[in-house]
Amino acid sequence: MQVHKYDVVIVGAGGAGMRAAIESGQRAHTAVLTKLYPTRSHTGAAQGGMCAALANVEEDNWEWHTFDTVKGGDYLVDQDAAEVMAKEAIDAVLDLEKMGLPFNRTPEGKIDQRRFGGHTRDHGKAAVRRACYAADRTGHMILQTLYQNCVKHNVEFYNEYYVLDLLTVEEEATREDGSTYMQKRTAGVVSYDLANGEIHVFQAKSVVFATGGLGKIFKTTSNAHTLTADGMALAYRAGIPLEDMEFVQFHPTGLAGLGILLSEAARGEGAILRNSEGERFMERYAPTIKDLAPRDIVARSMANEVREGRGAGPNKDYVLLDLTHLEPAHIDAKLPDITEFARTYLGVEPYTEPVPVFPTCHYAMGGVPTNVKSEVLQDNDTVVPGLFAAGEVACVSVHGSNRLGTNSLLDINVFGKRAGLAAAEYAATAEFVDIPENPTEFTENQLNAMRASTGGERTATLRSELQETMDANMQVFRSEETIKEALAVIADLRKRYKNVQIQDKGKRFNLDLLEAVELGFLLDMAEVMTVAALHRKESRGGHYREDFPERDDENFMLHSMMYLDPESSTDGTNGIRADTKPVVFTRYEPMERKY
Amino acid sequence: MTQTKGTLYKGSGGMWSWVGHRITGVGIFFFLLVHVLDTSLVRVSPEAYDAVIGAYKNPIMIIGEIGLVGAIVFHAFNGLRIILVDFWSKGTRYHKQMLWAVMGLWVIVMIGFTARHVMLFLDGWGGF
Amino acid sequence: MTTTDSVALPTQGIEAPRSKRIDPKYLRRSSSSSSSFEMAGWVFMRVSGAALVVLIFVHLWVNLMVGEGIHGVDFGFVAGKWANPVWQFWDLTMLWLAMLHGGNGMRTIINDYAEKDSTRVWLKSILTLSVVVIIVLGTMVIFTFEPCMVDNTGQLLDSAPAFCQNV
Amino acid sequence: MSTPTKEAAEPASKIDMKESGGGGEVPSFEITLQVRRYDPEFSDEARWDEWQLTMYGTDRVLDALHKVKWNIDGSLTFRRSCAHGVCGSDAMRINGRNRLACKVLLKDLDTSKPIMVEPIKGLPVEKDLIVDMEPFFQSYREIMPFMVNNSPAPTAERLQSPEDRERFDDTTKCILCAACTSSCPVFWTDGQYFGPAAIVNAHRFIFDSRDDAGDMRLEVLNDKEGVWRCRTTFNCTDACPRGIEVTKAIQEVKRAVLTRSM
Repeated sequence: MQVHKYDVVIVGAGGAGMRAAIESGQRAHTAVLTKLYPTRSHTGAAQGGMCAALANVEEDNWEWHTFDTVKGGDYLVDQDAAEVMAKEAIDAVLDLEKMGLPFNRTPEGKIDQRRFGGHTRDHGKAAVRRACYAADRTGHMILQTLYQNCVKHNVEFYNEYYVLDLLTVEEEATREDGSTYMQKRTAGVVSYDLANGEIHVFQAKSVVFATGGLGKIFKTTSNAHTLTADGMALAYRAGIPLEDMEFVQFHPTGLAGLGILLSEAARGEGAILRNSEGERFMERYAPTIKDLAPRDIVARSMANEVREGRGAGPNKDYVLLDLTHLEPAHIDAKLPDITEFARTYLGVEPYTEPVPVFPTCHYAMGGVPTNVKSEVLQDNDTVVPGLFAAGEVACVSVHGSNRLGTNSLLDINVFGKRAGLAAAEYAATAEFVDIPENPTEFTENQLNAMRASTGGERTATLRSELQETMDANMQVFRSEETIKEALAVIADLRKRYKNVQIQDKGKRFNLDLLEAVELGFLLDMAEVMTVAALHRKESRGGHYREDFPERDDENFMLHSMMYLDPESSTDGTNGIRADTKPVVFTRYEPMERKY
Repeated sequence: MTQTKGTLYKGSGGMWSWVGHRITGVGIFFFLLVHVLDTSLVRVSPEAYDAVIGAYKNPIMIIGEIGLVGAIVFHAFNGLRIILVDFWSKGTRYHKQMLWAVMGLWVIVMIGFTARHVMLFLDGWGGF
Repeated sequence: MTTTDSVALPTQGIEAPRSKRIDPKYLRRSSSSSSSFEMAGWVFMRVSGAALVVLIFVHLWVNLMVGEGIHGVDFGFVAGKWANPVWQFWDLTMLWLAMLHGGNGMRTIINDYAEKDSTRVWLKSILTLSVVVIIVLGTMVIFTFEPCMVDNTGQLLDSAPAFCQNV
Repeated sequence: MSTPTKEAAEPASKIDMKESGGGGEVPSFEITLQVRRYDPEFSDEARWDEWQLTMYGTDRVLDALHKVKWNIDGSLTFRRSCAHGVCGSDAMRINGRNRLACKVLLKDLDTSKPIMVEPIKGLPVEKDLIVDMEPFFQSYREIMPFMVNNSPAPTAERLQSPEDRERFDDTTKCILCAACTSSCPVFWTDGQYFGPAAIVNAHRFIFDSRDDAGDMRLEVLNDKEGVWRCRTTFNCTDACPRGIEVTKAIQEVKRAVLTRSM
């Protein structure tokens, strides 16, 4: 066992992790642990843009951006956080520009902006040009630019180091009102060096989780194979609650059957959705902004068209994204990558043919609860000193029940920066927490058990059964019946998971072993997500219950908080305790969400 | 690690033209060494020079000469193509077309050269 | 988990192993040569190459394609050519450019394929030596060449080219 | 105002759909997959393993590898992440050429012959298709792949005309997959050459009007192992999964070094 000592350890080298590393690396002794190489993270797949009210091409202000974010999230957004994000968006974009990011430009040389779903002028009057972009590879450019700046600032990377445990201790602490409680503190993390199978302990004053999302819970997903809910599961296992896990965003335009993402920028640039009859059906669902309605609405509309028999294709199981009325030169200039995806993967020529698309699992709105300083909360308001989270793994909550397009790239930059600064600041004054006795015991036992298992179950089989059931039962339409069906399958899979047997018995690059570990994370998070979905008997944003099709502000204008608690059970599932947390309102009263 | 049984990299024409350029270059270089040495024999004696040059005039060497000229012509034309790739702003975009041009010119020049060379050789041969 | 005595720790961690651990084969041998020798070599290859195309094509044309071709090449032919200073200069330029062009080409090949420093040094020494020898030899031959050789009685040799009669 | 070429006229709310072709039953077919395996933990010898698989029309080489790993031999080891050609994890040699496994459709290959998959050349093989990427990233780091601007930062953005932005657009596409560098015959020889990817990333900054360190990068690349080792074989351009004109970028850097020293 090797032990490393750092002021700040950042877990994950995607957008949020590297944005944090740039800040923290200049102020404190920082290490970045990543299970991949730094530029392999899924931030790079984001295409369309990053919204900020720069008002470079049209009148705009951050207050409108805040409103759109709150409304887009179906009022489950914590409005103080949304204000922080919309206000700091402007600096976040300018920071990136100064770091070298090659944004597209206006003729005057300013950063160009384009339209994006749900972003409007003056509280919903019309679509507004707010998304700053670099062709349709904005995420790629952000990821590269952030890595470039990490190189510039000599940030220490531990590449292909997989964090498998979060080390915490509990101490008795006193609240302001004199009551006592058990406060968690971070001691560090345990990681696994993929190259040789060695276990390393990283003792750190501050730990920043920036591990990304959980898309691989579903079969049809735009997410990378590596997005297996690692950070959420590690935090959850360490006794930290998870917030709003029932809210998953399904992006409307995934390539049919494959899930590969075609950016919303396509619709921002004028592409339209049509059903098998050639009808622009979004005119019926969102008369004002049509195809640029928020993602949950568009995705549900698409699924509804298919359900009502107006799907295209031989199996009538997708709709069509029509770009044929756009100039090929315009498509090439603004959307080069996505047209290539359509050609490469479906053999469809977007200049002349409509592209088959269907909703694909895209983003987890929920995650590890944090406050606006990116500090992780162990309940509704108690901070875990030294533990921070940013990006998709975290739930601030700026996305509420449905994230607006471009707000994820914004989230990682605004809250990644905040997390890096806060982590460094905390490390400057805090003392190291002694790491617990036998810090690697849990990890080693887990890995050794897996290596030794002869149970005969295959990781891939269990995973695909999980993904099938989640696609079938937990996608854009949910009901008590389907959710319970999913829960039953998950419970069975969790039993079978104990018998997972791996074939690779080696130490070097044992990805077979890692996939088995990841499946454990996926199963845990699928269960939490499903229980949370069952518990929320209303429809809001990305969570649509056919048995409760209306939003119910009276009973459910609350964040859900799911705790790992062996003593409890929720709706028949043991080991999970469901709680709630109030939503923060500042100035926007909930209204009906119409577009 | 043993490097057994890896496959050959399937490069494009650009790679094979480079391979050809290298091989012809090395060949020409070694011929050049010999050629300067044999020419230097003019300083020894006319007889010595003529004796050695005589070796260039037999049928086997004629094939060698065609090979040598073939190498030189390829190296020359491909070298000009490389110069265009290096200095012409559109050179990289048309490198494949230019490679075809090199091959075409090479064939034409070699047909002409071979015909003339063999004819002259046979003429001279007949005179002996 | 509970708090216990900390594990003994090294003072400030261990170096990040995989960002600094590089197979020695890949460590840059020349830190920074800072001179523009490679660039000069690169430019020279292009300039000399273009010149050599002309020089050698004409050389081949004159030697092999006109008159009797290969059969016409003998001592007299060479002597006749070198009596003209233009051809002397022509062949001299060709010799220098071709040897330097070829020598530099061989040097890049050695750089590419000889991985051991000692092998490189050996091969490059041999290469330099042969290039120098050939250039010096060739130059001396061209400049000291006496086409109209006479025997010790002062008679022109039989092999002397025809134009010697007029001198 | 930056209106895109022209504001597209409001599209019709209903159009006649051509019976969109394609689709239908996704055809299945048999392939033979051969992978060059190597695991020094168990054997110093590399070997070729072969599997017969039934695959479908939209499957890529990565899907075939996954099928083996997930259903047949879990020890088959390769890197992958996004699976649609933007993360750069899965560069490998497919039928002798560097490609991203997630971008090569099986139906586009000659399936009558075995599909041969090997690790990329020129970097130390760690296990199966995984190579040590550190030397590659080391070269990348040495060319200062980050913007240096010494003038005081304005409060808003630094201005850059669309033309100046376009100047280096091609090389911003790089995903650091190493397909180009490991396709370069010069890089295979002794691993000293900076390689195409490092030069591409230098190009991205050298030609960025906002950057002030172009001179220093040109100095680095004027090195013995720099641009002059490029022999314009175009393997890099052919290998680039992002369609970057790699050789062109290298040539532009060469010319920039030349111009600078004149």
